[in-house]
Amino acid sequence: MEPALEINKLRKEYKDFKLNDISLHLPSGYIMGLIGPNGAGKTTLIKLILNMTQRKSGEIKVFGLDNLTHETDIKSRIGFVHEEPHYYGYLKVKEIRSLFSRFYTNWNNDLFFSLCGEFSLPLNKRIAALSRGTKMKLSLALALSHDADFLLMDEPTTGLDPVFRRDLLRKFSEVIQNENKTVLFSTHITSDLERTADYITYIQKGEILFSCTKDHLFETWGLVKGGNEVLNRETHRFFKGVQRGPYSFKALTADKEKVRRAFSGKNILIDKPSLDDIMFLLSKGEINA
Amino acid sequence: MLKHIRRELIFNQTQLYIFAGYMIVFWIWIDWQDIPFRMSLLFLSFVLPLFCAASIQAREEKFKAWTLNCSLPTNRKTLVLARLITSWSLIFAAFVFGLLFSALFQENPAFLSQFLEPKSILIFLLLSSLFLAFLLPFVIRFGISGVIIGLVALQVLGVITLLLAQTSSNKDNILRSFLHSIINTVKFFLDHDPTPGFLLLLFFSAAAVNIFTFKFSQFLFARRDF
Amino acid sequence: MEYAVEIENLRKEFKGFTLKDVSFRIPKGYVMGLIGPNGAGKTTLIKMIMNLIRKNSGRIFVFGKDHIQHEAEIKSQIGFVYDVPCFYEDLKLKKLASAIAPFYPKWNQELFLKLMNEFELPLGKKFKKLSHGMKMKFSLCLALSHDADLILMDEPTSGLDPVFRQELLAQLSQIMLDEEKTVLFSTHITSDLERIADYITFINNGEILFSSTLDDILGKWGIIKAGKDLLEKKDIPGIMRSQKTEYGIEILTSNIKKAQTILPPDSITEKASLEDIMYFMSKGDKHA
Amino acid sequence: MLKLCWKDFYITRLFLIPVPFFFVILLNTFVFSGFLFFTAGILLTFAMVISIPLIEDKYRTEQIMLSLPVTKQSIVLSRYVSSFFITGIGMILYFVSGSLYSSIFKDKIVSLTSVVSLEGGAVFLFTSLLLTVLFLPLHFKLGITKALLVFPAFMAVFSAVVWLGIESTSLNPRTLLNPPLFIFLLFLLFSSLTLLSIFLSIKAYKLKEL
Repeated sequence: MEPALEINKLRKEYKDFKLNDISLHLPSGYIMGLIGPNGAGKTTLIKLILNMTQRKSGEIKVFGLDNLTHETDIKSRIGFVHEEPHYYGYLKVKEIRSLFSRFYTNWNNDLFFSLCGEFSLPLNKRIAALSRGTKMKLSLALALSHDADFLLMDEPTTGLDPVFRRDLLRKFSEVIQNENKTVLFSTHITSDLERTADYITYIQKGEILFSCTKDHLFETWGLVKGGNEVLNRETHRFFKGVQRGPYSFKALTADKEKVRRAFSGKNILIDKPSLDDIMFLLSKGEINA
Repeated sequence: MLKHIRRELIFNQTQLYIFAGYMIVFWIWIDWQDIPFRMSLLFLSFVLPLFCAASIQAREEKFKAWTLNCSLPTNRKTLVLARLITSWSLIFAAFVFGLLFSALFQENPAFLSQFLEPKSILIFLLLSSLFLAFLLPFVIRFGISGVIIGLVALQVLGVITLLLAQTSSNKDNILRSFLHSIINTVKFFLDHDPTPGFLLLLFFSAAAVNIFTFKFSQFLFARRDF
Repeated sequence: MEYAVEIENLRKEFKGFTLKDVSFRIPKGYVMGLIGPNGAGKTTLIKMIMNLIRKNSGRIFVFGKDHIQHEAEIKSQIGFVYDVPCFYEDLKLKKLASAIAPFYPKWNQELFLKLMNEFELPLGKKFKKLSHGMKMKFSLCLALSHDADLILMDEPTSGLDPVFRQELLAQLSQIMLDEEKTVLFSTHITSDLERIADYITFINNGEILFSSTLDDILGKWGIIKAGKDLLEKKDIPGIMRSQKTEYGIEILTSNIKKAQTILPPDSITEKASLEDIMYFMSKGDKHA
Repeated sequence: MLKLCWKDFYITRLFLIPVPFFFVILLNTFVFSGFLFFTAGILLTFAMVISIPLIEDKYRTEQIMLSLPVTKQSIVLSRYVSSFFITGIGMILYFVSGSLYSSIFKDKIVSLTSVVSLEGGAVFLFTSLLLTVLFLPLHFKLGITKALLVFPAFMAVFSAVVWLGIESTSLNPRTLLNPPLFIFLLFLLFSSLTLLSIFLSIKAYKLKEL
């Protein structure tokens, strides 16, 4: 089966920000979470996949098809959900359905209506009157009804309450299990990622620092704690980010076995990092200056 | 209260530049078309309140800034009062600007002298207060889109009355008499000789209208949820 | 115990939603988190304290004074951060600040400038050019620069990345060192609450379900996973909600210790995180 | 691409009744001079044409449209097609209001025959199409709100250049006016301008940061 998404050496330049040589691989049938600080390029990456903005160089393949030459075929198999779904506010829910159904060849009406039932979407209500959560459910229903094999979502869970998020994420994993679909979603809420994502990609200042499965991440990466005396010039090599307190330090390493061996004598503690720690140390910790 | 006016002026400063631009174009148009004095007085007393009430409110509505204004340490009464005072200060600034402009560029001096007569100033004051009394509460209640729809509706109504007045051949139909009655009252005010009693009457009626505007707008503004 | 904000059976009717007799108190010098599903009334509540939305009935006292009679005086001691930015977007930051500053008697310009460069906010930049996070920082700067005793925040952390959120919460806890300040903030991200809030109030479609300290909730509340028949046989002390799952039944109880004493050995009990509590309180079926 | 034109029609089908009514009524307020009637007709048609991009901008639906299986190129082309279609409707309404005027007022105020005639109609069509063709590249480059601010200035410069062109070449407009040559020249000029404008719009829209 072709990988759902393959990006190699993607470059894009803005005045004050550069996306340089992004390479990413997402096999189909999995959920990938995209995290990173505000303005790191998550939204830009999603827009480039949908060819909404012009890239400088690089290649993006979706289901093995290049997204410049086969743009319409790819887009008919992608379900896009925006952070703040904007539709024509004055249209009713059933009218947006008839608008969308005209564009997709494999539109499935009864699936849409069954999803509306399941999500309790009011068919005759104007979209502007819907709450944020309901709009999110609507865009999900629209995406699933044209049986998109690849769900692309830009911060779908922002501003939604935890209960709603839990249902939404369970819906994602349901979608994955029975129909072998792929999901790529960017988010700021790390607990969502830890609960549902199979792959996690961390992007910062336009560069991908790591992109691997969640288990691999938590197996190999380690949060190292110890006294400051352990640190010296040479030890910085092992760490991706160090936060030095008055007496002790907290550091992040991508290979805890190596650190365990290198620091075998000294009293250091290595345990499983949470995504918050990883993000904090990667962006705020001083790298081996 | 001064800090309120300063706040309104700072928040709407871009609007003030556009306002100045309009005023210059307006006075050039008056001078170029040499519109008679009375007509220009009428236009002025309609255009200025419309601009003040509508444009400041439109900006507040566009940026949903009333949550900011109402969260500041003040109550809604002072907010409405500040809006009224700012509108009036803008109207007088434009009026004075008009005088200066016509003094410099207007050919016939009679135009300027007519303007400076107390009677015409007070009539302008009364007319502007009447228009403001209609516009400020209307804008607070229905918002800027309400005003636009209202103006378009007035336009359409005007055309329909024009059409009806034309087609119904007999001269004394109700529409035409209604239009004439309005024109006569305005003429009556303009022609009336400037006795002190008349001037006082004008002044106090203008003051009464403004108090009504303040009370009514404050009543409407207090009832709104943001 | 002195209270910064006291709300007594507040009532407000909208077309599709009513805030029914809400009463709770925010102790002075503490941080209270306000959680609840979307559309539960969090924003309405905060706006009613600021008198942006008029109440149908009920009373609100801020610093012991009625919030309508002493509206101006109270508001000069309140800092506000709304989730939807309400500033004139085409103005520069320093212009916005200079228009607002005279309204606050205790406005401190040096503190404002210090905060602005600590948050790396350029004074000459227009508001609309700021990113979502920076807009939030700017409203926080304004709220903190006039020595406000009560800070109301409506979902300040939504849409911010985790690192930035930690910074914001660190800034907040630094403010809390001074005993006088009180903070009420609504959020959807329960991990932020667990990190900084002292009190938690849970509101669900217009009703306060509970309002107590964080340790009390995390300490006393718990989830019992047991066989289907447990519910019929015994009544569980402090039972709040229960939910049938394919393995059996899950019960949320507000008194886990007492419940444990009467449980059969095969049942499992766990600590309840805020998210679980929210999940059960809105989805589970009611008891008592 | 035709689906997108259908979309434009679908989202504005609610206004199909009120808009023509207002068009005819408002146009009749400018009856006291033929030239004013003509320009009012042009401006109202132009307003109808830009109403769809304004709706798209107000509801910020650009991203959702691009997530549909369409390319940026087809969006630009469909915008041109629906704009030309709407201009056609505008012309019909222009003729309707002209005939409505003459039937009610029976040319009491001023006779509009000079403007509401076959050749007047051709000039009306040409000018409003020209207006659209000039506006759309600006719209795709700057977005509708900025384009509307810049457009009046742009039009002033454009008409000045055209005016100077006609003056300097001392071409006597009479000779230009014998119909077959004039029509052919007009058509040639217009189609090349449209192709250039389409090319510019596509290029601009591709580079546009959404």
